[in-house]
Amino acid sequence: METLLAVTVGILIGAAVYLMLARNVMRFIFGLVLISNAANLIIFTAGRLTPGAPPLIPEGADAPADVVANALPQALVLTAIVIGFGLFAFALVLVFRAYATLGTLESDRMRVAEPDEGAAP
Amino acid sequence: MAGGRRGNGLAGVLPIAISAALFLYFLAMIPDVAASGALVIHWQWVPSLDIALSWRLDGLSLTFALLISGIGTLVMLYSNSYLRGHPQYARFALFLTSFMLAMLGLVLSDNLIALFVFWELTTITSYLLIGFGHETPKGRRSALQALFVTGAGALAMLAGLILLGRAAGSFELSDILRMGPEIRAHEHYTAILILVLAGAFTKSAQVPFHFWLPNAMAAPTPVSAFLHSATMVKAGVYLMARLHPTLSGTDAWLWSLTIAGAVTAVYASFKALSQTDLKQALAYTTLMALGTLTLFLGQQSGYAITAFATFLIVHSLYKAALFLVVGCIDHATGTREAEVLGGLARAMPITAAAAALSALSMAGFPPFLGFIGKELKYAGALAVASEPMFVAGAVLLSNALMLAVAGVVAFRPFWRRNEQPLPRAPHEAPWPMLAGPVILAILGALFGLWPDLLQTTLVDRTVQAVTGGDLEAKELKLWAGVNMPLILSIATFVLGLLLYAVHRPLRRGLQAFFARMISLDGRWDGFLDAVKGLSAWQTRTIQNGRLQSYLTITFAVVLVTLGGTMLARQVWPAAPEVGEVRWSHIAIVLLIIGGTLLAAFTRSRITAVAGLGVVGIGVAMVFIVFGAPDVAITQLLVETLVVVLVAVAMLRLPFLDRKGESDWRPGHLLLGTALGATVTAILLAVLETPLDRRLTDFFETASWPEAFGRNVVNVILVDFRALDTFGEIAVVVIAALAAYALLRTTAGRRP
Amino acid sequence: MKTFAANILLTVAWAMLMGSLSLFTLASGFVLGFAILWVLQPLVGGPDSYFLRVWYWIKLIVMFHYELVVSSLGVIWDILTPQHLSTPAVIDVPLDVKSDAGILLVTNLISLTPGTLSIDVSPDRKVLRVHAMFAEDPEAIVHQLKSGMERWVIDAVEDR
Amino acid sequence: MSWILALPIAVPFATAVLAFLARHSAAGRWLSVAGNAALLVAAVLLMGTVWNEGVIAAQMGGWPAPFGITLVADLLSGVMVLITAITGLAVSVYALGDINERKEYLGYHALFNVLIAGVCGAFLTGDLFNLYVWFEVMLIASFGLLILGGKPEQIDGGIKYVTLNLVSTILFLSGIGLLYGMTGTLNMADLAQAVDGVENQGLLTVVAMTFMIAFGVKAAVFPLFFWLPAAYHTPAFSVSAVFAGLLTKVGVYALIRMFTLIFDHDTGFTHTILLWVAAFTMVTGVLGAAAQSDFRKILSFHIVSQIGYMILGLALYTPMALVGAVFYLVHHIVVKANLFLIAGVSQRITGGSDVYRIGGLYKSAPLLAVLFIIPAFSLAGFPPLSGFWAKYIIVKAALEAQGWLIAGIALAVGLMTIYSMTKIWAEAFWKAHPDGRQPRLTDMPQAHRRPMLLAIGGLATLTVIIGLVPEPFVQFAERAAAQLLDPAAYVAAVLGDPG
Amino acid sequence: MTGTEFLLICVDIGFGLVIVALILAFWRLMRGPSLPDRVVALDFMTVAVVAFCGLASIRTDDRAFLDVAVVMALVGFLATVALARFAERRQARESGEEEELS
Amino acid sequence: MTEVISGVLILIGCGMAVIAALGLIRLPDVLIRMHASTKVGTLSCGLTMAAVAVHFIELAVAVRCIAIIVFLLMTAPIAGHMIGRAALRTGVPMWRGTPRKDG
Amino acid sequence: MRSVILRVGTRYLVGLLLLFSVYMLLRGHNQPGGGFIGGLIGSTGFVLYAIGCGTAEARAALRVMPQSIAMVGLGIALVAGLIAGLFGDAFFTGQWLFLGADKSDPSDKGLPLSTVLVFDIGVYLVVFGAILTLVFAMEEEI
Ligand code: NA
Ligand code: NA
Repeated sequence: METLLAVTVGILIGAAVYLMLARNVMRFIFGLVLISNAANLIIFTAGRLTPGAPPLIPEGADAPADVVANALPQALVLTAIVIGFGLFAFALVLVFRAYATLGTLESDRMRVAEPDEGAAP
Repeated sequence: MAGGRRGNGLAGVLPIAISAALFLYFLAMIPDVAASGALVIHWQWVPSLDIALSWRLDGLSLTFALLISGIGTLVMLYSNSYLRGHPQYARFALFLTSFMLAMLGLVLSDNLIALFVFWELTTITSYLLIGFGHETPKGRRSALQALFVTGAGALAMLAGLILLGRAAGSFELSDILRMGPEIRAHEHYTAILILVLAGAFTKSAQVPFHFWLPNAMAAPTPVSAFLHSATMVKAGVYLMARLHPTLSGTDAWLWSLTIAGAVTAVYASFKALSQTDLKQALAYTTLMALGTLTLFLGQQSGYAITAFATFLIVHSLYKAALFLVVGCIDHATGTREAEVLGGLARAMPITAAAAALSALSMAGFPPFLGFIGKELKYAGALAVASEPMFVAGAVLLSNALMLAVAGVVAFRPFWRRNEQPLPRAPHEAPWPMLAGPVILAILGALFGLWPDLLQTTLVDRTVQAVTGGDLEAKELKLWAGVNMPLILSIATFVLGLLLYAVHRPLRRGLQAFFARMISLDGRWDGFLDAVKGLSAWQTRTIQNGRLQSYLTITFAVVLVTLGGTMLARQVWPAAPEVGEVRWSHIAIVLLIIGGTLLAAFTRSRITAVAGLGVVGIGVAMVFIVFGAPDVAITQLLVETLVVVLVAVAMLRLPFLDRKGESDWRPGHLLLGTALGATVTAILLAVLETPLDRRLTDFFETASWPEAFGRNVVNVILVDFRALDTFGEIAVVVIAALAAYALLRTTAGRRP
Repeated sequence: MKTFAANILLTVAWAMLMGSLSLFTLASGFVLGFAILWVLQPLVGGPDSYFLRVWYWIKLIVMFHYELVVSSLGVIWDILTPQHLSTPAVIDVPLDVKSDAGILLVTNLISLTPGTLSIDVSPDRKVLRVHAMFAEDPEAIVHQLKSGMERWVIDAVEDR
Repeated sequence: MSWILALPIAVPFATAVLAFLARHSAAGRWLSVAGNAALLVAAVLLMGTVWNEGVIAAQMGGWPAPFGITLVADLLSGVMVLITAITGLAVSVYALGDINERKEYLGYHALFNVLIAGVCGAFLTGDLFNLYVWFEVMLIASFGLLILGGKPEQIDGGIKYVTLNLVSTILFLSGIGLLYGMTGTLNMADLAQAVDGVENQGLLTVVAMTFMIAFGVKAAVFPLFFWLPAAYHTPAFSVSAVFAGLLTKVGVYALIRMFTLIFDHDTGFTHTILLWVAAFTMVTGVLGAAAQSDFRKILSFHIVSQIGYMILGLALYTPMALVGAVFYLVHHIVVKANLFLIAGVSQRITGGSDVYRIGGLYKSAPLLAVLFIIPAFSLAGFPPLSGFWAKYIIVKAALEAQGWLIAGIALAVGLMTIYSMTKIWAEAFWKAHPDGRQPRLTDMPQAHRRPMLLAIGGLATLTVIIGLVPEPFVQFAERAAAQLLDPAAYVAAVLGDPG
Repeated sequence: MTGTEFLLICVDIGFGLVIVALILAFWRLMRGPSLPDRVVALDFMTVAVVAFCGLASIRTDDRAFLDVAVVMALVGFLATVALARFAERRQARESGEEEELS
Repeated sequence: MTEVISGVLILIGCGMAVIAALGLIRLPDVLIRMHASTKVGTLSCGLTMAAVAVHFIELAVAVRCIAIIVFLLMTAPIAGHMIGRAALRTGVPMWRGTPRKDG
Repeated sequence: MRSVILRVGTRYLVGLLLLFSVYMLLRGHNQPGGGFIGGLIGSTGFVLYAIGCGTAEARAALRVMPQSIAMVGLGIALVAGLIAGLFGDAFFTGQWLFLGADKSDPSDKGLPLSTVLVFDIGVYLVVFGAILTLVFAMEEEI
């Protein structure tokens, strides 16, 4: 399964890169969601996979009885998901606002900060 | 420029007082130096870098110090009248005084790096002084040119000084000057020499780095008198003289200095004669002098070095005087044009007298110091080890031209018949402006008559310093008998007077000639344009304002770097071990991949969002299957919010593609695929290594007994790694604030 | 009164969620429920009495499940058979039920029974628009809904 | 002891919370100033402790390393925190005159102080994932500050800034995942030891490269710097000053930390790449500046160029070179932040930012001219200002390492820096204003002028002090570099002495 | 065959069926053709995941996954509502001029 | 015994999920498909939850299962109503001319 | 435009979601849940409210500006970390108080009150406030 997930990560990244390179920045946002998932899966997979058993300590025990899933990557992924959401939300609002302000979502027509010297303003 | 009613107040007086006090101090040091040879004081500055404020007062530095502070005093005095009531006089005085102090620091430093510090300070202050006429484009251009050319040399020199210090094991001149043989044998000697000379030649305006100096005449005349005759331009000469004991004596040294000096001297002399602006003419004669001094420093003979020492003083005296005289003329008449000026002797008798004395010294007539200097020059030239006739010829030619220029600059404006009306009726300058030229001119005569005065106080010790004590100074005397130098002197007079007689047609010819020659000054603008062009091209190419291009480069860098490193370090995952795979797992993975591809290739926004939702659900299922309920819950909630937010945002956003356009980009797909494959390979390779689980083991065992929580993930979040979580919620808060601010700033919104 | 009832309900729900009926959970549940209801104050309507309607509720629940299972089979049959049997139509049903809870229950229950799907309620709350899968006779469906599902709901929740 | 390390993070956060809750009144901005002053006190205490006691570490939550999160300060961290506090205080004072009430209402002070907190956190943390978190804190706060005002160029610049930085963030996160997968630990001191036990050292190099790129984007090195010149000229001046001073330096800091402490196993490969990166960064940055005419665009490209010097210090990887890198970091933060602050005053009184369309400052605002020329010439590397020593040490290190070409490039870039600085000087200061305006400092209301000039003057004074009395700073940098090259003390402080 | 074995087989079959259902729904999601079609498909998928979670909790004998199911049941609907509203309002805005490209 | 009951419930529930999904594929227009997904989907989910409750026989689990079912019963129709309304208002093509009233 | 059904349904769902969110918050230390999850669920309640009944009503029900809630949450989390200083412990060291614990029985810890819980409450408020800040602002744009 780890192999499968590694391949999945690759596909997620490939698609994300393809999306992020699009002219329309909305596609960048879509790519961002995909690549964040890929990064989370990298961490999760790198912590190795344990089917089943969540890292919970049963009542009456001091530690998990059997082998349970690696808790640390889970905590990291959880943190990364929330941070990723914050970043995503800002990026989305930025794109939204960019359309309201610049009138386009196509990045090659966003030339206010770095005007094209050849073109008329 | 002048004419203000107000005086300059403290800003006018203080610089005079400072420089006079310094001059007197150095004067008082003459006996000590004469007695001991060199005084060295050591102050700590940056011991970690072997940089000290250590001072060295020997003949060479004392000569320079006296010239700097002495001429400085007179120039300060002069300036106070010349720029009387100027609104920016305080700044001017500050810059000029700072310059003088920097120059003194330069010649007195015993530490190479400290010397460099002062060197650069003279660069900065002279930049500010040349840019005194900052509101004209020419003034700004000249200032930049001077700064850029000398700055470039200085940076090269810095490298040279660092290498020199490394080779010598010390930055102290006291040490370095004793290590000539070792340095000359060092593997980096050639590099050191080239780099140091780069600094010296640019600062001293040796051809082909000369073109900034005439332009620097944009500065007020007292500045020119001080910086561009007596002091700053001689910093390069000083450095060559200073390092003479260490670096000289090789063919490389000999030929680079001799050729540069000779070419500069001859070229500058012709150039001087071709000028009609008196100040420009003087500027080129300064070049000529610098060339001559360089030429002598190339040699090893006692004559050459004595000639250097003498001519250094001679030139400073008469050139400063003449600059100040030209300033008086300009001040009085409003013009510096040689063809306009004439008959000023009657209106400005004192100025005329000072000009005449200085011009005679410059022309090398006896009994002025200039004559002795010239004699020594010839003696020095003839003592040159190889090709003496070449050197002597160059000196002869430049001396004759100089004589003619002296006539043009200091004789004709005063004594020829006035042909054209002057912009203003001439009048004698006030005494503070006259003091300088007069005193300097008289000194020129005085030293000519009593050369011993100079010989014992300065020249001997200077020669000793320059030669490292190897050679004795030759005697300075007006009459040395009939010898080869005397014959050459006479030839100079004849040739010079001849040239003066035909100087006007000759000037026209020269002007025509130089007009056809490559003008480095003209090339300067071309150079700057080329720099601008290159940088503009680079900006268009790299920083082109196109996000797509930025991102493509960034991802390509990631691919090339990671892929390249894998190739370079032979990193490959072994054949992937499929292991125990359940088909339900495969199905989840297929779901994720399906959602991914859907999101990537659909042209419909809502389909893309749905695809993302599927990916989110699939990833959540991975978390469920592999025992991460907390993560799965969070993932699902976040995914939901993502969909909600996108659905809200898209109400106001346009379609992904314009009508009839497709977004098919095979190149980007290839890049993405390659990158994805690379990451997969790396991840597989990582998964082949064993995982150290000691952190997790600790968390599992400590979670309940020590942190009182049964959900290990949550305990990690709020206790073991609470700081992470704290930073994370800060991200969330700030993301919300930032987004809110973005939505609520009203500026720039389109209707 | 209705608010109080809702508060009690929330308290009990809380205690169940916490899995214990200690004094602390009840107290905390009450406080929490109070806080939530306070937040929702603008939304909670007029007085109502709950406790007299247990019978109607039970009836409603039983009848709903019966309807659910029976009519699901019709849909499943249509899915699994090769040809489509349905005769779909959008039908307007006049509404008698007035209260929020009533409308919600009616529309939800209609939606949950296969074959009918509540699509919209007119802004004046007088008309319910329903999509019916087997609507050869729209009048019959209107009648069936009004006398069945809506009747049960009105009995269960409305004051009359 | 542990609180000395925690305070530089806690104080700005507390400031942010309080200033935000007081955003409706003037109290917000004074809270921000007071908070930054308190941070400065904390930073001085920290610095003093590190100087006297060597590397110090504190286990957050009381959990021993490598299990919990460790905060750790060696001299480099200490000085970075100190300089952050100084910059923070200067900019918060400057903001009294620069930031309008609308921006304050929208949370300027909260964003700013959280940014400072993030920067301090990044400098102090000894945990790789925690470093990621602080990077994100900084990043998101910088996003907010960047777009505050909502002008079209801010939005446009923001798009590029955000997208490119997000890519780097993801790469960083992935790198952490991979490194964790190989070593099983996140504590940086622990990692320093764990990487030695990794069998596949080639793979370690590959993973190291992900960090190099991720931090390379943050540090704005060639060819990953696009986001910086695209955005840094757009926000409020206080904002761009703190960006210019601090943000890229965190990337440089992270590169230094990672490639001295953890990834020192293959310097022949990694540091050679860094060397080339440094060379191209210096050159492209300085050439980029030559093409610009906007005050802040020129300065922005110079950030890129100067980053090259710092990377060069790391790439040469000799004691002297690291001394240079540390010195350069400190010097550059002070100088570059100040130049952006000065650009703000210039814009206020000349009414423009394109240097060809403004002028007259030298004549009618001489105080500003003095205040400009100090950092400008320091940046250009003129002695005896701080930039000279920075450049000198780096060049010396390059020459000592026989890097003739790189030393030559470093010097040539210095020359081009002179060119750019004098362009600003000649156009904005010397030249008369094309509209005949006489831009005077008194054109600004006193309530704005005083704090703004106070901030600028304070930073300029610091530049001069570093320039004139470099010895303590050099000594300091030497000790800091020695710590970097021999991480034993760092590791011992974090993981505890074996005895 | 013991009851436990039977249950495990049933759970495994159940997993398979749910995933088949998910994939079928995904097919509808991909095909559309209308926006509401896709929303319906996504909505169904969230419900299927609730069932998946239930199966997971039986399979692993761990109640934790029920919490996932509860959350999913609660909020999955939110996404559907948002998307449905999007579908409806977008059309209102663009007055039926353009159908979403697909 | 409980195993058998819950096993059967699972089989029926998940089978219905597949049928509902098939309905999504097979049925002719969006409103008709919703009949399949909304209620058959809910029913299948409810059956699975019942299986869980039976399997654990535990109050806390049962409460959660009931909660899930109640949540679904509350939300699924509302979601269906939103989608159906959107489909109707945006004029999604209907199979075999489902009669429409404009309003 | 507004849907009567959604509006009515929302009134019942919001209460449930809020209740459930607090439940998830408080049990998080021992079972899946915690501040993030709780805050996310709580915010979805009000998001639904905003979608169903409009932002104005949702804001009115909330009474406080959501960004202030988030900031206060951050402050609470910070205080939870700082409290350790009063007891001479490092930043973010959990401080525990077991109400009614049975000293003789180590498994009976009574009712645990801790700075860790306070911290998690801060997390809850942050997530709750931040998401509502975002969603409300976005909703008001359309
Ligand atoms: Na190491
Ligand atoms: Na949790």
